[in-house]
Amino acid sequence: MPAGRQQLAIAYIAGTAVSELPGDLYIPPNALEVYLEAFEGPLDLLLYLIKRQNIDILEIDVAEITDQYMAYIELMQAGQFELAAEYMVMAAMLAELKSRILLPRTEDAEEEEDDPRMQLIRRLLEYERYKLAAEDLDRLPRLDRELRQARADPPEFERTIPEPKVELADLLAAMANALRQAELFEHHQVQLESISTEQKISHLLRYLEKDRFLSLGSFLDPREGRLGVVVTFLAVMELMRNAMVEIVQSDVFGPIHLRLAAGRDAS
Amino acid sequence: MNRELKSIVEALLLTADRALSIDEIGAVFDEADRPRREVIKQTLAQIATDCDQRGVELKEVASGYRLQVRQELAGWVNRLWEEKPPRYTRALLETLALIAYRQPATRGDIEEVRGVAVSTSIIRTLLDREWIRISGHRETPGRPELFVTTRQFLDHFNLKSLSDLPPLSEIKDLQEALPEGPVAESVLGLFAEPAEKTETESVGVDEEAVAALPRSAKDA
Amino acid sequence: MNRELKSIVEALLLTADRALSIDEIGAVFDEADRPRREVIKQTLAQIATDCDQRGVELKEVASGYRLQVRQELAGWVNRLWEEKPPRYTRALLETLALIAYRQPATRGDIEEVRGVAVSTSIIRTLLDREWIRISGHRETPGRPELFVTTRQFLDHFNLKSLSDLPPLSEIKDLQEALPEGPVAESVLGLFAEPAEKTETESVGVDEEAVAALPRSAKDA
Repeated sequence: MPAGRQQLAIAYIAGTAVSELPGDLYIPPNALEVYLEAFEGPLDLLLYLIKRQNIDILEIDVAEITDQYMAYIELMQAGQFELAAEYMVMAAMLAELKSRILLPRTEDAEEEEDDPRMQLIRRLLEYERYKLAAEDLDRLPRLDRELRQARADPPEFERTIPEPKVELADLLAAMANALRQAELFEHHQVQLESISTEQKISHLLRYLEKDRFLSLGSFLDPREGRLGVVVTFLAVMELMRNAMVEIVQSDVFGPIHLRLAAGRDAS
Repeated sequence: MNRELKSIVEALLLTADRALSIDEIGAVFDEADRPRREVIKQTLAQIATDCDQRGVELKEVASGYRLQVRQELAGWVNRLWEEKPPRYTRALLETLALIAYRQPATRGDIEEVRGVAVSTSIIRTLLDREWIRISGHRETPGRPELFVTTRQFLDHFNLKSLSDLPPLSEIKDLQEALPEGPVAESVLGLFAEPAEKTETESVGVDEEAVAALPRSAKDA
Repeated sequence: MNRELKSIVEALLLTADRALSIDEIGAVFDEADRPRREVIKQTLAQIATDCDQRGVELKEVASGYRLQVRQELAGWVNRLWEEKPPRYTRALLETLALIAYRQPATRGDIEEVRGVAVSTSIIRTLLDREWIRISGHRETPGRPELFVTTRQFLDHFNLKSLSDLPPLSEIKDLQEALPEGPVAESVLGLFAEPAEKTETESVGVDEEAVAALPRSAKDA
């Protein structure tokens, strides 16, 4: 047993004492997995955060929700839990939304229609509708659960239920279908392959140490698609937060350049 | 004859293992003897009445009529079966709900609302169960498959038609509902340390709390 | 209470796929509420009397009691099967096709392609029909069973040998020749409802997907 305060159990998870916290975490990683599995995606997580505060979706405070969402994402990432790409996309969207809200608003943006929260609220409401619909569906009585088809045995000696007929063409059509679906399946797997923020961070650091001053655009790989942009962005944010890089942008909407923070030169 | 017809129809319903339409019942008779549809309907009505005092009921679902054990007896009947009825994941039910209410729907349509990728195994499971089928392709790039629900889906969920589905909650009129005024308050750093967020540190999803959430969008 | 008991017993008899003994019926009840054997016997006698005017009768066989369609109605019941023979699900046909083309194949091999679990009942049906058999076990953890097709399979599909199965590249043409064709509609039963062609055009196979077919199937 290690000596010192590490020895103290901080929590008991499923009867096992947890004595060491992963970093600044208060949630043991295995609990995190359970936690994340409980959600059906970023919208579901957001909905939970909103409902937990007992506020109406229409009254969400984007800044507050964004912070909470980010906090969860961070906790999950710190737990070495590979987050589905969709959580990252939502993180980026929230960050963008929050920044738009914080920016001074122009005249025509005063109109409610341009309320930047609108799109998010709409998505949340729409998702909630179907989430509830799914619950309603699940409550319907269904065959083999609340309902059973009543059946009596056919008369004893006359039982001539024919075997189902199958033609070769049916079999081949089934084969074509199975393979076509398999193809889609594999395709989908590739799409889902995630780009981890951690990989991105080390990639960024490697290049910055070599070249010192690079535009953000030069890190983007078109092959990685939108997810690549999001992850790169998150990686930069993470590096900024840890004061490992500095960002230079000379004009509004001008190119963003990165360099290692002072005192962070190649060791 | 009438009593005999009733016996025949009852025997058919009890051996078919699925719901039978009036036409399917009629098809069992030679053309010369075939009872008119109204007569079959009357016979079915008579069977339904006979069932009043019994453990089974006659139910009309999408594919036709079936005799089924009354719902309130499910507890007793299920004890005969060791196998528990299958439970479906929320992901599967949400996907099914989206197809049911929005049909025809593509995978993309579903992903757009749910905010996550639809797993292939969910689609396959729904196809295998014959609750959904591919009705064609949308003529957009990629020609995605269009999914619709089937009659078997309605049968399984004890429904006669799609209009019997529980009503989908209305979307609030956002223009009216949105409060006016500034929306941004705190100027917290984007990636601020979750230091004081005691609330967010609680472990796990409180199932009960989630279940008890107000169904704010449901009140329409 | 008596009527309720009768309903429960009737429901049990109409859902069990076997004859039920008096003890089995009693076992459904909690010990405290369990009716005495004589009471269950009386209830069964009552059910038998009720059936007098109906299409079913209560039969006592060696292992217990069961409700059975009356002998004189056998002709009608058989007509029902003649009119609409039972059919196999698409999941079963795909499983069979995959075994035929990839044999010897394990359940895992099939699941890998289909993306969903292969149900035990499908394998059992195929084994019962003697279209597949177990040829051995793969020497991997768990030693999964290896399935191959049988002589009867070849006979049924009128094939001399497996090499008579058309190459996968030809399957594409078949699909195109039968857009929502009779195969899909009547046999696979995927299209239980008449397809609505509102947004839809063809149900053909995606060109690219087909081009990739042989690759994914042949490397087994």
